[in-house]
Amino acid sequence: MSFFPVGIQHWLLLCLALFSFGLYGLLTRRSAMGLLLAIEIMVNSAAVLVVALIHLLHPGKLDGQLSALFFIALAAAEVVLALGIYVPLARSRPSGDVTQLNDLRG
Amino acid sequence: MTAAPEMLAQSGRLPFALEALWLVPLLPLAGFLLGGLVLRPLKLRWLPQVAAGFVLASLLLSLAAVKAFFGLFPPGSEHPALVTGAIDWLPVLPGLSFGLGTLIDPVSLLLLVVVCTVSFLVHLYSIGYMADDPGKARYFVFLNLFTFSMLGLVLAPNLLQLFVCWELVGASSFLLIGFYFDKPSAVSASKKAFIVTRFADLGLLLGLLSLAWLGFRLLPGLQAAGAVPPGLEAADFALLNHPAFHEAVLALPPFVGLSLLSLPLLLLLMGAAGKSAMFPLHIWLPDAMEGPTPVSALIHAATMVVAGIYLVARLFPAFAAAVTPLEVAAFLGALTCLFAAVIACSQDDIKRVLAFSTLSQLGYMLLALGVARADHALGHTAGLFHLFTHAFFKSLLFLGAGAVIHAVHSNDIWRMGGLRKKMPLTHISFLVAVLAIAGLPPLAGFFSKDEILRAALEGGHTTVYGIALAVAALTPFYMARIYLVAFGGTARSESAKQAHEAPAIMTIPLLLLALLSVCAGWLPMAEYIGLDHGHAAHHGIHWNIALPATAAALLGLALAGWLYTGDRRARREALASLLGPLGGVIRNKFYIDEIWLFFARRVIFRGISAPIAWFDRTVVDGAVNAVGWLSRALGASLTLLQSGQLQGYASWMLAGTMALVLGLGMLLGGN
Amino acid sequence: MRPSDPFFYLFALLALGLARACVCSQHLLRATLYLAGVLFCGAAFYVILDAEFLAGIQLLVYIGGISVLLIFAIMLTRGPDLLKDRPSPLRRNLALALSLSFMGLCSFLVLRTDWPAALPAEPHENPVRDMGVRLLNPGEGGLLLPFEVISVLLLCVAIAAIYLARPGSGEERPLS
Amino acid sequence: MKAAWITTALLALHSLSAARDWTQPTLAERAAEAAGRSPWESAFWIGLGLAGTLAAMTLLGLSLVYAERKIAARFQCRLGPTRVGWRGTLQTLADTFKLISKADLVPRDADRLLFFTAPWLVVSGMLLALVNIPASPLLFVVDLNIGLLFISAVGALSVLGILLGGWASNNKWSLLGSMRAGAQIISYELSLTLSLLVIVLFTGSLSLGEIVQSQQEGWWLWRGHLPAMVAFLVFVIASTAELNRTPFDLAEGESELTAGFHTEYSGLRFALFYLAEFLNMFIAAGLAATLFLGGWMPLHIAGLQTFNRVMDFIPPLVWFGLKTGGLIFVFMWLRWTFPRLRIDQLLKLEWRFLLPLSMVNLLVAALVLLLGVYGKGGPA
Repeated sequence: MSFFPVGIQHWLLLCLALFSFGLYGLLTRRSAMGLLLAIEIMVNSAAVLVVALIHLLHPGKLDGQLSALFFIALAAAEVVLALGIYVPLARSRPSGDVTQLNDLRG
Repeated sequence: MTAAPEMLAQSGRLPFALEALWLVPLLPLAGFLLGGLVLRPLKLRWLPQVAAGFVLASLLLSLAAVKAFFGLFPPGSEHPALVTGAIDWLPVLPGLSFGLGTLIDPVSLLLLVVVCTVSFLVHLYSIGYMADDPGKARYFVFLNLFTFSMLGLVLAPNLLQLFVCWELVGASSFLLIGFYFDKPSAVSASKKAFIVTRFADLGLLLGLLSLAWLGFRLLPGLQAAGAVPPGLEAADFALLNHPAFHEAVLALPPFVGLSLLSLPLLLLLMGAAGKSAMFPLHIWLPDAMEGPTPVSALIHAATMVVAGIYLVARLFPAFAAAVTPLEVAAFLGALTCLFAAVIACSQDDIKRVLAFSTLSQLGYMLLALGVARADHALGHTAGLFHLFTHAFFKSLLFLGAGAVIHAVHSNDIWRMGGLRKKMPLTHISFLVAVLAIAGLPPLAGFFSKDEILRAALEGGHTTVYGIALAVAALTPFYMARIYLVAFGGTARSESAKQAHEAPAIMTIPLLLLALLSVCAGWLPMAEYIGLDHGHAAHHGIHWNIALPATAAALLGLALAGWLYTGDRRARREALASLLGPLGGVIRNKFYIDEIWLFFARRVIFRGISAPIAWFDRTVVDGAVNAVGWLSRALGASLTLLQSGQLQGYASWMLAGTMALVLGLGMLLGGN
Repeated sequence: MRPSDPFFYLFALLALGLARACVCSQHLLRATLYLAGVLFCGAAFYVILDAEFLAGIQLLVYIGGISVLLIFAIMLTRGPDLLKDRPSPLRRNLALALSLSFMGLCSFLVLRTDWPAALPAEPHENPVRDMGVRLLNPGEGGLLLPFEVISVLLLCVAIAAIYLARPGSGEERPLS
Repeated sequence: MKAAWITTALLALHSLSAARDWTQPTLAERAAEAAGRSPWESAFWIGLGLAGTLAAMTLLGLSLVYAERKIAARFQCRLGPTRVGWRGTLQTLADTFKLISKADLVPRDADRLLFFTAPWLVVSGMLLALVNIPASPLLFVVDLNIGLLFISAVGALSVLGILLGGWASNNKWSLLGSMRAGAQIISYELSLTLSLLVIVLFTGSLSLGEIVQSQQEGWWLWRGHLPAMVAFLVFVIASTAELNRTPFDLAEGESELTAGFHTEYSGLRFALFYLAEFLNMFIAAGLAATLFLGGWMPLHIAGLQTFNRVMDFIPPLVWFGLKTGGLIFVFMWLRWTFPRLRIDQLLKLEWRFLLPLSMVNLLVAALVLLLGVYGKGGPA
């Protein structure tokens, strides 16, 4: 695999790397907001991946862009809901630390 | 059964009253739902009137149906059985389904009229009787439920609908017997009635299942041979009563010495005996008198208890084809009728006397059915005729007793007396009923009893005839006894002295019933119900039957007059000493209750139930508990995984996904 | 080499650097800024992939909407202890191992797959218009149903968010 | 290279000429076209675009600040700046030098990274928007096919900048100011976008070049009937709010919050915020002119042939300048005339009035489009 021209594998690796960074953030962050940021990176990388794959495998086909549109809408919905949960949670708890939120421990 | 009525039914050109007969049971159901779900929660005071109104609508509709039916098929001619309003209710298998609908034939119409009339009059009477009761609303709601169930039972075109309504009737009877649920005796009486009838219903269920099974297996063959009309279902009465079906069943090899037709019918008879309180399953009926008196009049005299008789009458062609069950029925009927009449002579509780009298009369009816045969079906007509007339005078007796109890606040006839003057209307109607049940001409009881005796004699059942004649003497005796003690003489208690006539809402039903008790016997019943028209067509008084019967009745009356007019304590004690220990046995109702109790305690509880319970508690529960313990232990060890840490879960999920990918790759890929 | 290829590497490096900064920064607000940078790079990727409309939407929704919302939320709820979000070394190493192995596994799969050649291009005179037509087309290949579903979802989310964040839903009764 | 210079001079002249030729390529297109021939020419066109934009930015900043001061003064029966330059025209330039030479203060506990980034974020957002505004067929840097969407999108960068700047200042007035500004901008963004959508609906395109060309037959303000007029009104109100200008200037109400989110800023960074504010106003006015008033199209009235010919002689750049200037004057007029709203009134106005209005308006516009009743009569 060479640097040029940029092909499917380059895009896939880029998105994978971004996703893995998000994953790392998801696993390390203690604050709920930080988690949300990491998740946003992951969702975004997935959306880019879909667009890139469709674009490179079938140029001009709009399905990739359309699904990315839905991704974006879903991500927006998810963030709004997450914040809707997070804001009252942060008000009722001393901190937004997710490691302290273990009420569901068995 | 000719093709014409079926075509009539299919073309939908039947009169409205017959087409819409399904409304008859559904109206009380509507009353039940409306009352129970709307009016009672809202505490509306006119609930009883509404309940009675629904039943009145049913009554009018069923009278219209009778008129329409006999307008189409005049009395004396062939009477087909129509089924209207049929819907497919329970499709079990291809070829096995059960429908709902209304069966219209003379027998069901007779029961329809009886149930609606008595139910309506009881509703009316109850408005006065229950006026001050706090549970009035509940009472009327249950009463409507009962009426619905009974009408559904009567109109059932197949065994399954009959069974469902049969159980509903039992349930509403249970509810009404236990109406005064703060009274321990009422509660235990309701439980007793329910358990005993349930026990008998087991027989009914088994009979139903075996008949339906036979029907299911034989129906395709019969239909292929063109022996039965198309469109029949496995449990339809039209099939079960069809001669081709009987032939096919009787062709099967017998089981334990009984034909495959007799066996299920005997089981059905067991159910019928339970519901109609035949010996030895009669023990619940006297106790059921714990319910309000109008309930006793409606359920435990006129309608529900005749369900057993109705069942036998409904399946009479099948019974007649099998013969053995009819012999059993005749024996059972004769035994019960004599046995109950004897006990009735010794009881002091007015309602109990009436209850045993009911038993005795039910036995009479069963006896009548039992002596009938396919070629000599007079007993069938006679039994139903007696059912018809008995419904009126027995409910009249109960309602009259209710009025008396209402006035005196006691059931004991020895605390009454002298009510003749204080309650004139009640007295007149009660007297009419006593004479009617005694079988004096020209009252209703005379004609129906006459028919029964004739059926027994002409059928060649001399023993049965003898017993019936004896009972014909006993019945007037104990009825006159309670009449004389309660109404004659002088008041024997404070409350009896202050007794006064019941309000008009209660006396009007009494008078109406009295009228019916007089007139009901004048119907040429054979022309309406008779199965063999050539034989029983001549209606009238048969002197060879009527004279001995009337003589027996007069004898009973005279004996009662001799013993109970004025102060006749000495004569009674002399008679008691003459009877010796037998008197005690009779007084204690032949110890049947005690025998049952012994049987239940010693045999069932100790011998069967206790080991089963032990097995259940140790082995079955132990296994279940072990499973529970195991899964709890497993769960407890697994909860360690559930840390409540979001990221912990995420890590596990990720690791799991990767393991899956790797595993699948190794499994599938290889290259 | 296509003219867009250098831009790919430029923005890829930028995006990775910003993503790393975003997940490692101890400072949440800065992390949000970095996130906005990553998302901006995402928009650039879309432009490189001939999806200008998507790039615009990305900017509008992610940077104009989501980032601003996140910043608001952080500002509204800043707890003193979490301004510095410093995970323990164990946690860091574990996460690193997991995400690295994930990345390794997936990269391995990506590299050993024979990716098919591109199919002939479908020309579009006006891709935005075509997308709009696809979105509102109930017939074959149309996405009207998902579009409606996502509209309803967004409506539900809006209502839910208002309900959850309503004054009095969090303060008076703690969630525990 | 020489040829390029000559072309530039000709172009400058040409842009002032009266030719109505909208087949002229934009600067970006010229660059792309030249890329095949010689990279240098391409680089020249790109450089020209960048330099032109920056120059325009500076020039606009200077002149708009001057205009604001003069107009404010006139509204308040004063003279405004008079000393520096002719009638005080160079006053802003002098002020700029003063600002640049001032001490650059950073609060002690400020988040320095965010503090330094914020103004640049705001200005870069403005810059990105500015290149999309078609000032004349020739002075049009880039005609994106998602132009309108792009302008709304990069507007978000300035919100981000304002929020971060307010927060990074570590000052409660700044924080409050930035929160207010953020809330306000996000809220009004909704009705602003919805009013833009009306024109998108009519044109069927997001490209600003196409939008201008579509108004050959008549300005959308007239051709779009009632929905376009309502949209125009909503656009003006909402962009006033977006600009944080009176009567919606709660975010920097000096009597309440000192100076809002840029209280702690000084020197060059303050100048950037200040510049961005005026640029933003220009962009809003330019956008309104482009969308509703025909952009650089001359004013035509149907049937008056002679009048139309005369109008054609006025160069497109002048038309654009006149329309934009008029709208800018309206913004300034509003600012110095109306009192400030309360925060609840502000939010109520948006959520209870403007937003439903614009939603209904969009539906009405769709109806108008479906019935095909637009496009008749009015000035063209």
